[in-house]
Amino acid sequence: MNGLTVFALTGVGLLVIGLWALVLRAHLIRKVLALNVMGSGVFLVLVGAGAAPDPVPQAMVITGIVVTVSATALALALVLRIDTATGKPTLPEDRERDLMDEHWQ
Amino acid sequence: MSAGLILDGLLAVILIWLAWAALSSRDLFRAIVLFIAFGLVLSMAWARLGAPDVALAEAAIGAGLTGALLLATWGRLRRRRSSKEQSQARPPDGGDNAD
Amino acid sequence: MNAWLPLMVLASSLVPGMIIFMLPEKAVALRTTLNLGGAVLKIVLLVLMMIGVFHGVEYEFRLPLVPGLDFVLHADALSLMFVNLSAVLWLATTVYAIGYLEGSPHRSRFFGYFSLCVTATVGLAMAGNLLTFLVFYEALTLTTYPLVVHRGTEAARKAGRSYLAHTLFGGVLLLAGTVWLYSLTGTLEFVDRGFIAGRGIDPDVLRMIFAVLILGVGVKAAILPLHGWLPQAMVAPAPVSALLHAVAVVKAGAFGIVRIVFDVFGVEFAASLGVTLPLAILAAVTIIYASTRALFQDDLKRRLAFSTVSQVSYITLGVAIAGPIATIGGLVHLVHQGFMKITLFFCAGNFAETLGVHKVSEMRGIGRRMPWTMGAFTLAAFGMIGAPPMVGFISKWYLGLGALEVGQDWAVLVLAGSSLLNAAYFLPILRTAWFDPPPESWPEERSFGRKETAWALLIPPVMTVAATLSWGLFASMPGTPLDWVQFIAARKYAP
Amino acid sequence: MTDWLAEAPWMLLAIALPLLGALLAFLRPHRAAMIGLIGAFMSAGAALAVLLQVVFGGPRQYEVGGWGAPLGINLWADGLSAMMLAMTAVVGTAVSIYARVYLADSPNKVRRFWPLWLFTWAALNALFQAADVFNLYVTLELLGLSAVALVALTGTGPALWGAMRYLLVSLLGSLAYLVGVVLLYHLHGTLDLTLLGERADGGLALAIPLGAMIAGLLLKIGLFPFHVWLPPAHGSARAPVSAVLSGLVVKGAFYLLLRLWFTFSPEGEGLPILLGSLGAFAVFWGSIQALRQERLKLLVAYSTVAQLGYLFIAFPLAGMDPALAWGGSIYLAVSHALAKGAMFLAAGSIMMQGGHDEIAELDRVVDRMPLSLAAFALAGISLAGLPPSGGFVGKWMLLQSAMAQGLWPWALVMIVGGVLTASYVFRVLGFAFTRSPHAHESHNVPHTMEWTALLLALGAVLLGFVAPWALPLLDGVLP
Amino acid sequence: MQTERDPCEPGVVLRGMLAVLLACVACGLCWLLWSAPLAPGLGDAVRAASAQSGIANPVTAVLLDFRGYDTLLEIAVMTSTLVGVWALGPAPKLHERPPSPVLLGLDSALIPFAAVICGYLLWVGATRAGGAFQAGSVLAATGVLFILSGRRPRLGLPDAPMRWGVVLGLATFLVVALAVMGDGRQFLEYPPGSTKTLILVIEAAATVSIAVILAGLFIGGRPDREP
Repeated sequence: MNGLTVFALTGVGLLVIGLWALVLRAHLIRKVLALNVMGSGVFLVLVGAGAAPDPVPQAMVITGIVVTVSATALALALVLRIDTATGKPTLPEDRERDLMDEHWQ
Repeated sequence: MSAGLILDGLLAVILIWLAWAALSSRDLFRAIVLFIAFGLVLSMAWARLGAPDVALAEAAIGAGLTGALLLATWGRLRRRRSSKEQSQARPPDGGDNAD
Repeated sequence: MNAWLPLMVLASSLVPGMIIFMLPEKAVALRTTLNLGGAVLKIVLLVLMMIGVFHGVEYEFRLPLVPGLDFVLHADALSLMFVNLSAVLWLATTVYAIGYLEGSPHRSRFFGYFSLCVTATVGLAMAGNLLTFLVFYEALTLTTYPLVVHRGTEAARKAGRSYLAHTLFGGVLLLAGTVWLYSLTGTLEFVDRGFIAGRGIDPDVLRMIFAVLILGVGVKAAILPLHGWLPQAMVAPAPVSALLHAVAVVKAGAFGIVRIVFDVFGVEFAASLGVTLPLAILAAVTIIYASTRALFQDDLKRRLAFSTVSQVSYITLGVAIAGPIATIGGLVHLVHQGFMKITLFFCAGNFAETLGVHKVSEMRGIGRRMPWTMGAFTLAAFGMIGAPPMVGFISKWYLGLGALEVGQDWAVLVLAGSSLLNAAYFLPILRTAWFDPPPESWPEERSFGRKETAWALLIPPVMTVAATLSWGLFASMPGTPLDWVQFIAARKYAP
Repeated sequence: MTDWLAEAPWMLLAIALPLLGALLAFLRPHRAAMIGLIGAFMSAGAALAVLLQVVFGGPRQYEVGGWGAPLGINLWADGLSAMMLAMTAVVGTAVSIYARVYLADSPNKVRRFWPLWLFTWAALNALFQAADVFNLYVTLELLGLSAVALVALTGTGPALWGAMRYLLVSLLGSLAYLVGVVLLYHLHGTLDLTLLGERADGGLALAIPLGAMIAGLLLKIGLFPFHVWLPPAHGSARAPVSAVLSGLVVKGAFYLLLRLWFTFSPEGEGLPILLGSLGAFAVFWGSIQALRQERLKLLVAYSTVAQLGYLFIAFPLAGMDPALAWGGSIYLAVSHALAKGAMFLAAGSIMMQGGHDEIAELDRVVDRMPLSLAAFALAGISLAGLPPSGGFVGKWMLLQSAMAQGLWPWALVMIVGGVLTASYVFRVLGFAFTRSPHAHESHNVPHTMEWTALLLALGAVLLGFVAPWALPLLDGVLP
Repeated sequence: MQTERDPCEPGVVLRGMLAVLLACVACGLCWLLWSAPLAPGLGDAVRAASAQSGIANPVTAVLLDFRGYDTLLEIAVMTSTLVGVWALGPAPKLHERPPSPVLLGLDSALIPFAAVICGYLLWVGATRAGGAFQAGSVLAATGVLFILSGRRPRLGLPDAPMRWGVVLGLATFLVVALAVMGDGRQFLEYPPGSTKTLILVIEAAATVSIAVILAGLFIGGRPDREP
């Protein structure tokens, strides 16, 4: 039985894209987006690889989605505070980098 | 080559494209909107995978709430830019609740 | 009871130390009582223990520590010798320190660490295996560090750093050697004539282990080239120098060498490995080198420090010559040198405290100002030189005989040469102290009425030097260190 | 009555009680400190009860919901879990008592701290007892998110940066771990660790999922070269928080790594040597960085990087006598938890007293707060592996197993690392004993804080004497 | 981003290494999924068990019965996140100015969608034992959109009720889970027969909490009128 279905493949692709962006983007919101994309990728592999619909992975994915949104909320709140305290929504090492946001042009 | 498979392939391509576009667009707002769209398409993918519950959760939480959070943060960041008090002037340790 | 007595010996200084830490600076009386009480109690316990050992009682305390290894406190003849030395000198030094530090700040801290330091020394003396020895060896390093940096000056911090750099390096070597040995033998218990012989371990490995272990303890014994910390540590208060140099640290190192040679390797086996001769030569070099360095020190304490470096190596030499008689000489010097050198440091402290005299060049005519102190100094100095009938002579006599006995005649030359050097750096002091006219005014003089100095400062050196004198005169009597040492040495060689 | 006590479901209570405590503390902000302290004591009690159950009754399994694996979720408490629970209980109690006083002057922080701290504690207890890989993922997330929030509590810019980086790393780590979980489920159709251990057989089919999980956990542990996030986060947090992070939270990830390793016992020489070398690098790099730090808390944080490195030296040594190497590593982890906790608490007191933590400006702190300095020194002794401390026992076992196998490089790493540790600890002590030219403000510090740190440090030293009783706990666990 | 980049942008080397790493990851995963034989999974077991436990929707059965413990911890995650967000400081002011047309546009685009989801959920709830997360999140989503669209200019959240709302879900879950213990039943082991009711109770509470928590997360800080 072959687990490499279309959606599993997509999931792997999303994982890769997300990781790429997570490392290379400077703007923290973009890093958060990247993590979300990665998460979706993993979930796709989880549900997509199985042949017959299996409730256990589905439940796991729902749990995962909820955990991800919580993490995202915390991250975004942190981004706001960082911007307030330090003036830029980035980590210290990225402060000089191109934030890819028209408000920083 | 069934219609279902074609639909799956289409969804897959759209997903990859949306993800890439969202993560590499120069305009943050556009990136966020693309991400929301990504979430919605993803929920269709869940439906295709016979997981309606996941599809619902994805649409409501993954796309809806995450999108709202992102947009709100984006809006607040932007409002801080436009507002006159220059937050850059503040020292890096004037924490919000540094007591 | 037999298991708890060693523990009580430890506690007799540990518990007072702990309490003293908690005492406020003001509580002088209580602190003094605790100090002296603990010191006296320890001696009483030791007397009990010696009687027991004479009647063949086994005193041993065991506690499993690491898988397969115990924490062992054991009282055998050798350890009792060292314990007694430390206990008695601790009492003397405590009395002295009480007088010396009168009115100076942070005394609670000082006496607290002081007691811990003695606890470590005693534990090290009673260690029943190499692991326990290691434990107390490191504990000694840690407890003496605060004493070295006690003054809190920049110089003190530097001295403390160099002291740590040396001793921790030694500790690490000791640890490595110990683990290595354990991974080969599976035991670390001290036994007469060693536990290594006849296990069929590759002799080259054993030689390496021996080197590592000896270097590890050699740091504290201030063997060349690891002696650098000792002169620097002179910044510490005089009682500390006295204790460090006479007993605690350097003697711990020397004692460690004794343990390793006799009770880990076994002296004959070590000799058969051919590791003792290099050790003897190293000791000889140290003796000559340090004596020469001492010649050129004008700072009294530094001169004494270098003299310590050379004198301690007598012990190593006696051990490394690997003959019964030389062993007697080395071991007995452990005691003799302790008493003599502590006297010298007490006296040096008195000069500094009473007259502000720190340099040899300032000591002109000091003998007339402080006859008792200087008298004690003189006797101790003669002992160091090895002039009969002082105890130093006995040590050197046995060392020489022992060297001849095993045909190591060169050692006799070393002894003679070092005696000359000793004379060369002590006699000028005596001459200028007794025969030169005193200056109009001393650097910073404190008046003690008609006494030459405070009783607490005067009595300890007089007592210690009196002890050495008596042992010198009645060397052959039972109960002297010599007598005890002969009893020990007999058991370290195959009958 | 006693039977009821002995048979009570302590495993569950160790998880449920801190959760309830957190909820109550959140619900009643004004009483947060009192509620939190009570909750802390109850959690500690439950954890110690589990320890007793395991000591006297052997390993225990608990089927949540009564379904049992593979359908349901199992809890599993063996010697290792019990040891970790007890460690958390001891450090957690000390931290709670300390924080009660430390935060007293900033009510704003008190309300935030207690719920988050109890959530963290619940996550740790759940993690140490979970026997289901996905459940472990959820506990990891709970642990990571509440820990991040605790770091952000400081509120200053650097702290927020530290928290953000920590959050990103922690999420990435969890995702990598989740990838492993997904693959394992698809390959073996179960999530239960025991079943997976039975079904999984070597080869790439095991290597890839396990690799993903291990990589994620290494990120969370902060092993060199993934340590970049650790010092800023641990260094900028409040003292009790730093103690929790350095002492306990990283240990959670390390425990999970060990658990996976013991369950799947991957064959092959490469990975252990790789992990060991990373550990060795961590020891050197962390120690050298610690030596170069100007600020006390950063020094302690870098020392965490170094000490975590030691734990990994067990991997290449476990070949001949596994019990010796693993025992040493675990014992080292436990004593590090106590020692590092004490060290951060002491550093916090010193910081509060002088209003700064410049090492060169400690200015005879030994006169002003001997207890805290004693705590720092004792903790340092344990970290440096000087006898007779818990750290000594751990390093002795590792050293012995290295030398017994003639693996000299590892022995050398440990010896040199010990020297480096001692030198940065004593660098601090040296400055603490000497006078600095500048004048400093001086606030007085509640004795409770000083004593808590001191007792914790004493615990780290006394661990050196209980090894013969503690190590047998691991008998059934180690491969 | 193909414009000329300034020196502090990650260089080609880093990108290259990252690309190689990612390629390896992708190949590894794909190879494994392609080659390794997949295990059947737990689907059948779940259906069998959920039939007798009387919950039609297997996913709900897994979420709240078989793996209820996961869900419990997951709600704990949400709660702790909210506590964490509140710990960061007071909520940023919402809408000092009339909302941006963007938000209004998005809002008008999404509200019907949310309505659709709601309806679908209700319909689902009739046939199966509906999903707490979906319901709760949709509730929250609509609330959020309401806030977003700026039709309520100043949003002053009462603190105490909100705290209760936050705690309710996890508290109920814990209490039920602990309450069912006794006469030999385990934590979360529902007494036979009462499974459905208990799950409904938990779900109801969870829905409220999830809605409140998600809305709170959206607000992004603790309420201004906090005691």
